Order: sequence, then C-alpha cells, then structure tokens
Amino acid sequence: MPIERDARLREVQSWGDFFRFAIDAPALGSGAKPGQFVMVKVSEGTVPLLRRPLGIHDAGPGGIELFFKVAGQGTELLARKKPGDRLDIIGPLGKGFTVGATPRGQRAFLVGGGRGIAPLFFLARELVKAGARPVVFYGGRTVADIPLRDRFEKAGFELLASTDDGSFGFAGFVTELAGRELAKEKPAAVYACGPDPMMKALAAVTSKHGVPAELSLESVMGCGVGACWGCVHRIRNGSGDGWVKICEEGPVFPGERVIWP
Amino acid sequence: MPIERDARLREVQSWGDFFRFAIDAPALGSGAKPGQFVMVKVSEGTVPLLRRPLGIHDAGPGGIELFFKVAGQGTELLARKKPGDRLDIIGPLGKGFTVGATPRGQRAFLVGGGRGIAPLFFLARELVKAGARPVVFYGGRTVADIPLRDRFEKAGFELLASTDDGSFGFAGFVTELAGRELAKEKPAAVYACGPDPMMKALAAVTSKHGVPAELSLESVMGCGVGACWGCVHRIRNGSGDGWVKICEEGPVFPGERVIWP
Amino acid sequence: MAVTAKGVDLSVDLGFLKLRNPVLTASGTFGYGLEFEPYLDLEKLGGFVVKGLYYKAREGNPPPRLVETPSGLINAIGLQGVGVEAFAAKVLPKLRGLKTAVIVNVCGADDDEYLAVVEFLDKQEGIAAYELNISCPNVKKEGACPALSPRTTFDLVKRIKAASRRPVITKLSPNVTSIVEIAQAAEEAGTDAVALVNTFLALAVDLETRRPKLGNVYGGLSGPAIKPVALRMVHQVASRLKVPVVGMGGIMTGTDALEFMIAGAAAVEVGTASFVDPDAAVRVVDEMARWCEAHGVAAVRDIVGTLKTS
Amino acid sequence: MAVTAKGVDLSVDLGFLKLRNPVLTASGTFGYGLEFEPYLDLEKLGGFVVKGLYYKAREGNPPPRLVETPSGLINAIGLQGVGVEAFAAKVLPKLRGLKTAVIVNVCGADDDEYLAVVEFLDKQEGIAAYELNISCPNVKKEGACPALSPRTTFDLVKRIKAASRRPVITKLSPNVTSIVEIAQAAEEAGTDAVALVNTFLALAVDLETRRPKLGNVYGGLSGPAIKPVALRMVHQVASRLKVPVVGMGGIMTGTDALEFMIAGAAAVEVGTASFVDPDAAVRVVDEMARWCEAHGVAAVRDIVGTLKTS
Ligand SMILES: Cc1cc2nc3c(=O)[nH]c(=O)nc-3n(C[C@H](O)[C@H](O)[C@H](O)COP(=O)(O)OP(=O)(O)OC[C@H]3O[C@@H](n4cnc5c(N)ncnc54)[C@H](O)[C@@H]3O)c2cc1C
Ligand SMILES: Cc1cc2nc3c(=O)[nH]c(=O)nc-3n(C[C@H](O)[C@H](O)[C@H](O)COP(=O)(O)OP(=O)(O)OC[C@H]3O[C@@H](n4cnc5c(N)ncnc54)[C@H](O)[C@@H]3O)c2cc1C
Ligand SMILES: Cc1cc2nc3c(=O)[nH]c(=O)nc-3n(C[C@H](O)[C@H](O)[C@H](O)COP(=O)(O)O)c2cc1C
Ligand SMILES: Cc1cc2nc3c(=O)[nH]c(=O)nc-3n(C[C@H](O)[C@H](O)[C@H](O)COP(=O)(O)O)c2cc1C
Ligand code: FES
Ligand code: FES
Repeated sequence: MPIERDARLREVQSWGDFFRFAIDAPALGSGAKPGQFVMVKVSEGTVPLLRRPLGIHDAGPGGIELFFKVAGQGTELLARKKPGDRLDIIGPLGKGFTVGATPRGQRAFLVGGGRGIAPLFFLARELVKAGARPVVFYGGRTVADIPLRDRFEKAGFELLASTDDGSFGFAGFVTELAGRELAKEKPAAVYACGPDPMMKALAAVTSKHGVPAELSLESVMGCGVGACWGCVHRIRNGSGDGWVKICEEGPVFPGERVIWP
Repeated sequence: MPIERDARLREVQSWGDFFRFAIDAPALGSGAKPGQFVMVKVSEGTVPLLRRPLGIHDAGPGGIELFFKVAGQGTELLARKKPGDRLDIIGPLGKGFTVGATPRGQRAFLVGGGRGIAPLFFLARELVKAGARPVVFYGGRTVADIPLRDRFEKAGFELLASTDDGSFGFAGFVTELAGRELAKEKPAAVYACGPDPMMKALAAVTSKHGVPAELSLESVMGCGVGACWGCVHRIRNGSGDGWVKICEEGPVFPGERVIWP
Repeated sequence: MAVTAKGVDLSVDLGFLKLRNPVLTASGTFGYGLEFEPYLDLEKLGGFVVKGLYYKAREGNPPPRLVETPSGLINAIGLQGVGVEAFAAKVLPKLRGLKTAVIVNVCGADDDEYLAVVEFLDKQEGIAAYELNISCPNVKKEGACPALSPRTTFDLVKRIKAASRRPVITKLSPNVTSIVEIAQAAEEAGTDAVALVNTFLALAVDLETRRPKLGNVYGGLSGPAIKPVALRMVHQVASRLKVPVVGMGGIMTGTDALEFMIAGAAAVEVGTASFVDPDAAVRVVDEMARWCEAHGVAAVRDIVGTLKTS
Repeated sequence: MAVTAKGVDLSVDLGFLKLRNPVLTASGTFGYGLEFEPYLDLEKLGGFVVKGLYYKAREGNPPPRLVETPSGLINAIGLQGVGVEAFAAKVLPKLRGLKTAVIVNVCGADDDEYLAVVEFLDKQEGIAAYELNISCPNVKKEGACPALSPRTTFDLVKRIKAASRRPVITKLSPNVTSIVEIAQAAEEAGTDAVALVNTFLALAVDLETRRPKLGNVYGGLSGPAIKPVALRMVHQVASRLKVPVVGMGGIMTGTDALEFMIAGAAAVEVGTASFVDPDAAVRVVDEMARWCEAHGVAAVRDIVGTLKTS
C-alpha cells in the first residue's frame, strides 16, 4: 500500500457531476484488486483536512482509473484537476470482492447504483478474465445518473439499465430489475455497490433466493488504514455483532453479515 | 469604496516572485488616488481567512493595476490567478499621497524599496499630470528586486536605481542615493514606500534637510475599513502620540508624524 | 426586512427587544457601525453591537494586533477606543436615526468602571440594550476576566442590573470548564440574555524570532476554527437557561447562523466574517431567508432549539 | 536517528525516558502502531502512543464517528478497542522488538478500571511509560472526565502513581478554566510528566436533518484549528511546572512542532496529521532536523522554552 505522491492525472472525462480520471501511477495499478479503494488528497491546505476514499474503477500496470460524483467540497476540488496535474494517492486499500465466488462459465450479477457503479467495471473485467459471465445492472434516479452505460457496452459487458423516473431502461429501482432476473435464473453470486437503501433491498432479495451477495459499503473515513476506528459499520461476527472497520475488513462484506440500522 | 466582486484579471506579467496584474474593474479605477490601496480576496475558503492589502500600482477608467511580491500564503495564491479569472476586490481605500505638495514645475523625489515601488508608478503619473517633475529612486537588495525599471523608463520617468549588492546601479541603500541627490538640490517633496528600516532612514534624511516627506506604511490588516483597530502604527498627533489606524488615516503619513519603534 | 418577499417571517422577540431579524454584528468586528455604511444597509440588520466601550478612551495593545491561523484569526486589540464621552458626543448622534437596534458593548477595568459606563449611557438616548463584556481575554494578564468565575459574574451582573435602565445581555467567555455554571450565575443575577462566545485565549509563535506573533503575547481566537466548540457551548447553555441566548463564533454563512439557532440561539452575531466581506451580515440574512423559503419554514423563530439529540 | 547527518542532536531526555527525537504519535491517531508500518519506519519516531486501552474490550459509539470542520476534525469514536488482555496477547508481542518507545494510553470508566489496566500492564514487558488519559471527552455525558477538576485529577494520579512500576504521563483536557491548576494537581500527585492537549468538546449540526452530525452528539475537536489554543496552554503550563510537558494540538509540520517546543514542550505528539499523511510524524522529524541544521541549532533540546515574551 504505497503512498503515491507523484501520480499524474492523464485523462479526464466528465458527464455533469460525474467524472472519470485516468491516472498514471504504476505503483498503485499493479497490485490492485477489484473492490479495493484509494485515499486521495483533495486539498493542499487544511480545508478539507482529510483525504477522500474512492473505489478503484479500473487498474492496470500503468495506473488506475477513478469514477466519482461531486458530493461536496472535497470531490468538488478534485473535479477541478486538469490533465497533467499531480495527485497524492494512498492505496490500494481494503479487501476487495471475491472474484472466485463465481465459478468459470457461470453468471454473476453486478449491481451498481449511481456512483456505486465505480468499482464494478474493474470487477467485471476481472470476472471475465476468470472465465465468469458478468451481467451488470446499472441504476440511477434518472438517465443523467447512469453515464457509464456506453463504457460497459463498448467493453462488451452485458448491461441492464434502470432509472427511477423511467427516463431510460427499466422504470423502477435497479434492485427490482435485478430481482426479476434473479428470479428467472439464479446467478452464482451477486456483487453490489450503491446507496444504503439499495444495498439493504438487494440483501433481502439475495438472501430470499439464497444467492451469495457481496456488498461494498461506504462511510466517512479518517485514516483509511484501520487506525482511527472512524469508519465502522454494524457487522455480524462469529462472536456476535460489532462495529467493524470498513477500511480494513471491508469495504466489501458478505450480504448476510451486514446489519442495517 | 465599492466591493468589486466581478473584477477580471486581464493581464499578468511576472519577474520571479514579482507580479503585475492588470485588472478590469471600472468601479475601482475611476475614483482611485495614488497611495490608496485595495483589499483583495486571495482564497475562496477559510485559509487564509483575510483579504490582503495591496497598493494601487496604476489606475484608469477601465480598472486598476497591482504590483506585488509573493511574501507568503496569500500572495502565493494570488500569484496563481490567470488572465480571465474573477477577482473580488474592495477599494479604493485609505488616504493617498498629496500630489499637491509638489508645486508645478518643481521636483519631487519618489523613493521605493522592493515591493514598495508599487504605488509610486501611479503617483509619478499623477505628478506629471499636475506639472511636477518626479524623480524615482528605486532600490532593492539585488537586481532581481527592481524589475520595474524598464516600465518607469518607458513611461518617460527619470529613474535612479540602487542595489545593496551593487549588481545594478548605485551600490548601497536607496536612501543613501536619494540622500546624496537631495543634498545637491532639495526637491519640493519626498514620497516613499518600502520596508520600515528604509522609511526610518529616509525620514531622518528628509527632516535633516527640512524637506517634507510622505511615507506609506504597512501593517497586517483585518478589515481595511477602519473597524477593527488591527492595523495601528505609532503616530504623533496634536493631542500627543497614539496608535493610529493605517487603513483609515493612512497608509500615507507625513514623515515627521511617524514614530518608529 | 422582517418578512421576506415570499412571506417568511424573520423577526425574533428576545422579550426585552424585538429584532427585524436574528442577525446582529459582533462587537469589535463592526466598529461603530458607520464604517460599514458604504458596504451595506444598516437597516437590513437585526441590529449591531458597537465596539467595546470603556469609560475613558484607551490606548490598546502594541502591534502586531492580528495574526491569522488555520481558519481563524487571533486578535489582541486591547479594546482601544474613544471612551463614553466621545462616543456620546461624536458617534451616538449619527446612530440615533437608524431603524435598527444599536447595542453597546460595555467594558470596564473594574466593576466600578462598568457601572460608570452604564450610568453615563443611561442618560443617553438611542441605545436598545447593553452587551456586558465580562469576557475580553485581551485586557488583563493571561485572559483574566469576570466571566471566568460564577461568583464574579454574579456580582457584576447583579450590580449592573440594579443600576441599568436598559436590558443587559451578558457576554460569556468560552475559556471555562462549565459555561453552563457561568450562564446560570448570570441568569440568577438577573441578566436579560446571554451572548456567547467571546474569543478563545490563544498564542501564535514566530519560529524565526522565537517571539509571540502578537505584541500582547496572548490574544483571542475567532473565526470558523472555533465554530464547533462555540456551537456546543450554545447548545449546552440554551438547553438549560430560561433567558434567550445570542450565539456566535465563526458564523460566515446563513447555514452557520441557522445551525446556531437550531442548537438554541434566539439570535446570532456575525463577527470576523465582516472583515472578509464587509456586507457578510446582510448576506447571512439573505441566505437565512432563502433557506426558510426553500424549506417551507414560515417563521425563522420556529427553528430555535429544534436540534434532535435522540 | 538521534543525531542527523549534519550532526544535529535530536535526542531529548524526559528524565524518566530518553527519546531518540522529540516526536511521538498521539493516541488514537496511530492505532497500535502496526497499521503504519507500510508507510513509515517506526524506529524513526521518538516513540508512539497506542490507542486508549480499557481493561475490557469496548464497543465504542454509534457512527457517524467523524466529521470535518474548517481546518479541524471532530471525532466521537468512544474508545472502541480490544481491551488489555487481547492487547497483551496479540499486539504487544509484535511491538516488543521495536527500537522505539512504546507508550500505552491508559483509560478507565472509573478509577478502579484505570488501576486494573495499570496493574495488568505492569506485568507485561515492552512498555516504556503510561499516558494516563483522564481527558477523553467522548465517554461520559457532555465530556465529563477526571481532568476537569484538580481534585479528581490529584486523586486518580496519586492512586496510579502508587501502583505503577512505570513512569506516568498525565494527559490533560483543554476544556477547563485553568489548565495550570489541573497540571499542578497532577504534579503534586507525583506525575512524571503532563501531556496536553486532548480534544475540545464540540458539536456539529446537520441543518437538513436538524440532528447532530455525530452519533454521540458531542465529539472532540482536533487538528490545525485548535493549535493556537493548545500552544497557549502548553506555554502556560510549561512556564510553571517542574515536570516535562508533552505538547500537541494541530501539529502538521516541523515548524508547528518547533513552535510547541519553543513554547515549552520537551516533546510533542503528532495526531490528526497521521490521517492526512500516514508518514506525517517522520516528516515532522525530518523537517525539524533540517530547520535545526539551517539555523545552527546543535541540539534541538536547547530550544525548549526559549520563547521571549518581553
Ligand atoms: C470505500 C469507499 C469507496 C468510495 N468510492 C467512491 C467512488 O468510487 N466514487 C464516488 O463518487 N464516491 C465514492 N465514495 C464516496 C466518497 O468517498 C464521498 O462521496 C466523498 O468522500 C465525499 O466527499 P466530499 O468532500 O465531496 O463531500 P463532503 O462535503 O465530505 O460530504 C458531502 C455529503 O456526503 C456525506 N459523506 C461524506 N463522506 C462520505 C462517505 N465516505 N460515504 C458516504 N457519505 C459521505 C457527508 O456526510 C455529506 O452529507 C466512496 C466511499 C468509500 C468509503
Ligand atoms: C496598505 C498596504 C499596501 C500594500 N501594498 C503592497 C503592494 O502594493 N505590493 C506588495 O507586494 N505588498 C503590499 N503590501 C504588503 C502585503 O499586504 C503583504 O505582503 C501581504 O499581505 C502578505 O500576505 P501573505 O499571505 O502573502 O503573507 P503572510 O503569510 O500573511 O505573511 C508573510 C510574512 O509577511 C508578514 N506580513 C503579512 N502581512 C503583512 C502586511 N500587511 N505588512 C507587512 N508585513 C506583513 C507576516 O507577518 C509574515 O511574516 C501592502 C500592505 C499594506 C498594509
Ligand atoms: C478584532 C476583534 C475585536 C473584538 N472586540 C471585541 C469587543 O470589543 N468586545 C467583545 O465583546 N467582543 C469582541 N470581539 C469578539 C467578537 O465579538 C466575537 O465574540 C468573536 O470574534 C467570535 O465571533 P466570530 O468568530 O464570528 O468573530 C472581538 C473580536 C475580534 C476578531
Ligand atoms: C480519532 C481520534 C481518536 C483519539 N483517541 C484518543 C485516545 O484514545 N486517547 C487519547 O488520550 N487521545 C485521543 N485522541 C486525542 C489525540 O491523541 C490528540 O490529543 C488530539 O487529537 C490533539 O492532537 P492533534 O490535533 O494533533 O490531533 C484522539 C484523537 C482523534 C482525532
Ligand atoms: S478510516 Fe480509520 S479505521 Fe477506517
Ligand atoms: S485594518 Fe481594520 S482598522 Fe485598519
């Protein structure tokens, strides 16, 4: 987990509030696994003080890609960076998705809501490499919230889109869409990232059908390295329930272990 | 004294740590008098918190010019601005130099040390307009500290330069240089801006020769509008000595009224 | 305006004083008000608190008097000012006409001087209330002031209340173990309201000279840096006192002001922000109005103390 | 390194403990140390203070546990941790080999638990000293803790000192009227050193939900925002106590650390900065060394308490 102080922003693509950064950072790209994240310094000064956690959207020997939505001060500052700018990034951090949970030849459902789609592109590529057949479910409030459709399709991934307002694809929650497909034919595994309500609903569906699910959780993070205990989520343990550090034991947890408020 | 929130940086010229900004801001330019200053917002956030006081380097109906040296965090941020960027500026503030102190046809000495040269360009122009004959003394530690030489000469002003290290012009303090000229033939008035030691030395020279001097003082400023009492300097009053607000009664004071620590 | 274009009622009633809106400017950051006339319409403010007044004119502290810190400002002005007589003769007449609440920040080197200031000002017209500044950290050694103990607070407030013909808002110091105890002492002594917080006693060091950056060694920290602590203190005090609380500390925006009101402040004061933007206080009023409109809040006073802590 | 390439001696002697250099990491911001091994060489630190330890494992507070403020961070972790037994079994063995001072931050729900922790740890090897955390604002209601009164401070420190076979550094709270009084109480009770400051009790409000932004309502403010107040307190305490002072609060750079030492700190702790840069503490050591070299300071200890205030 190096500190890459000389990462270079190579390419920026944006759709409204959504941004995709291609970053030259060999040290980060090589070791990365899907579902892991990085901590990005967004300000040179003390406002905001902390780094921002962002999932690894894609990775290779040359570096990594990020995909983020402007949510506030930090991502707003990050969005102003221009190609050629230096970035200060720590990672890869955390434990990722279990690619191996989907045997060769079998189907895996990847369910992403809004910015939660970010880590699923990297995951889809790794699943294909492993001989699995990813099906991507991509949902948003409206069509503007699902800008990565083309990217997934160009990459040759099967993608089903949904919007709450019906402005594109299936009209309704992405969890409904995924639920229907899942009822038709069970996938070997479901991998998901998105807002808590979506994850909660999905956890219900998958457990009902007895399909193993892996959920990537979010929280405000202090250190990202397991030192501050600031990023906890309620998780079922052998020993019982407890506040577990998302940055260290997560961000990905088995659906049945996640306890929702 | 308007708040010009939509001033536009038109042109940037720089020499190492020194920057000249030409700014479109009609509301600021029209009313300005030489020796007055403006308060410039340097950060969108809370670090640094306060505006920075900068003298008016030149002014006209279209706007103003600033000339500054990077001294720390605020001027460092300011120096990053690019042509086209918006600037948030309050001014013109304070009382300026008394152009009328130099009668038509007579000579005035303008003594500037380092960044202190800033307000003297505007002053020289106004003196010429009033039919006076400004002689500019421009000093710095080394040649790199006196980048505005050409500008003054191109504008047709008589300029005598000095450097402490002798790398350009007279070798020694600008106050010595001015002192010698002053000993030869007294000017009607001396106007000065620069570091305290220079001002102090100059005040001594001018009072020795009985030449009226006007000194532009500096201080950290909170409000720039006379409300915080944060910018005081020791000044002789009819009533006696006191801490006087530089932003309101100054920044320019008669040499004999200024009390040095 | 007391009622916005879209019909939101911004007025607040402190009992002893009705304000057009809850936004005042903080003492020492708004001069005598007049300095700001070029930048804002004083009658758009709920009111303003003038610079701390002693009976006699004061020299103040040697410079430097100001130093910036991350998201903060330390000041050690030392309450330089004109004294009550010059204030009454030169300043007050110009303020009298204004349709806004003029509050005078009352100071004293000892209890007698506080009393003298109040007795003198009681004879003047055009003052809405006194803000009793028992909490300035820049006058006595290491920030000593009456607001550091319930006993001295009680005694001074009691004496001033007995003498004053005007409402008294007691301004408290954050440099205490229990600001609730001090506030309660002021309430028992009969204060009409409490204002908090004054500045935090602070030090900045110049590494190169190995000297304090301020002429007075210590100074008072203000600005956004202190807001979270000020907000906590306002919440603690407001949830226990009967008299209204005037909240301040790092308010830069309408959002900041509304947070203080939700925490329990019946009104707020804008301080350091006026240095950054001379018209900041009016901007705060406008932002507050817009938020109420957008959130269907009919009267801003309805949000006071609505913080849900469970 | 104790002596830099250019021959600057960074070592400091607290009397009871010699440190390679004056830079420690602050409790709760450096985990159990091991989390940071990928990012820095623990043996380049003067030492590190591990996360606060209770006798029993603790749940901690419900999230959200962190919220940022201008130049600051409010935390309400609530001292979630593994408890002494797991610490001794799983963590301590890994730390024992390290050539750096390992200091354990000792906590307790009551005096008996503090004592139990010390008695248990006294039986373990590989601990250089105890930092007695009597000042955590996130455990009891509204930040109640022993460090808020000289009496409770004296009693607890006295009891711990009587029992402990190791040096005790008492960690003080800034949420007090007179930190000098509290520090003197700790000194009279026999503490070997004092560490200050812990966090400032603070509140952040979410305007939209009208709820506190932290699950625990109040939390502790740290980071650059608090540095000027922390520096003032270190100066006040160091100029009056005989025992050494460990200073902290918003230290991000070597300059910050040196300012604390000039104000009187014999050593410093780097806290929140380690979140921003996991290797911040080592960077602080390097910057400190470079400054000494550039300014002809032969031994960094020579600058301790050299602030000229007149
Ligand atoms: C492991 C992990 C991976 C993530 N990956 C991505 C990603 O790939 N793309 C992406 O767009 N976002 C991602 N996020 C969320 C991202 O970190 C936040 O949107 C970002 O930190 C917000 O910072 P800000 O300064 O812009 O907003 P702030 O001003 O800090 O906050 C804006 C709002 O968002 C809330 N918030 C702040 N931080 C978080 C957080 N970490 N999680 C949830 N809510 C938060 C705040 O409470 C506030 O209400 C990830 C979060 C985690 C924990
Ligand atoms: C009326 C007036 C007119 C000025 N005109 C000009 C000008 O035309 N061109 C120009 O380059 N500079 C001018 N200055 C000085 C300029 O304001 C400071 O250099 C600037 O504020 C420094 O800000 P900073 O954030 O870059 O440095 P900081 O990080 O704030 O400070 C850097 C160092 O400079 C000191 N300092 C900060 N502010 C001042 C100040 N106002 N005066 C003296 N020392 C200070 C600090 O104590 C510190 O040691 C003027 C100052 C005043 C009061
Ligand atoms: C330069 C300056 C001068 C001040 N003078 C006074 C004063 O005279 N009387 C007083 O009660 N408070 C005074 N204060 C404190 C402010 O009124 C206010 O309580 C404090 O600054 C916190 O609010 P803020 O963070 O919005 O500035 C002063 C503050 C500053 C920055
Ligand atoms: C997330 C977090 C957890 C903390 N936990 C502890 C703790 O367990 N024990 C303790 O004495 N101090 C604890 N502190 C306080 C720090 O040790 C330090 O005193 C404070 O943060 C000020 O230093 P800083 O501004 O450099 O962070 C904690 C601080 C933070 C930010
Ligand atoms: S963010 Fe610090 S422990 Fe997870
Ligand atoms: S800067 Fe505020 S009075 Fe001069």
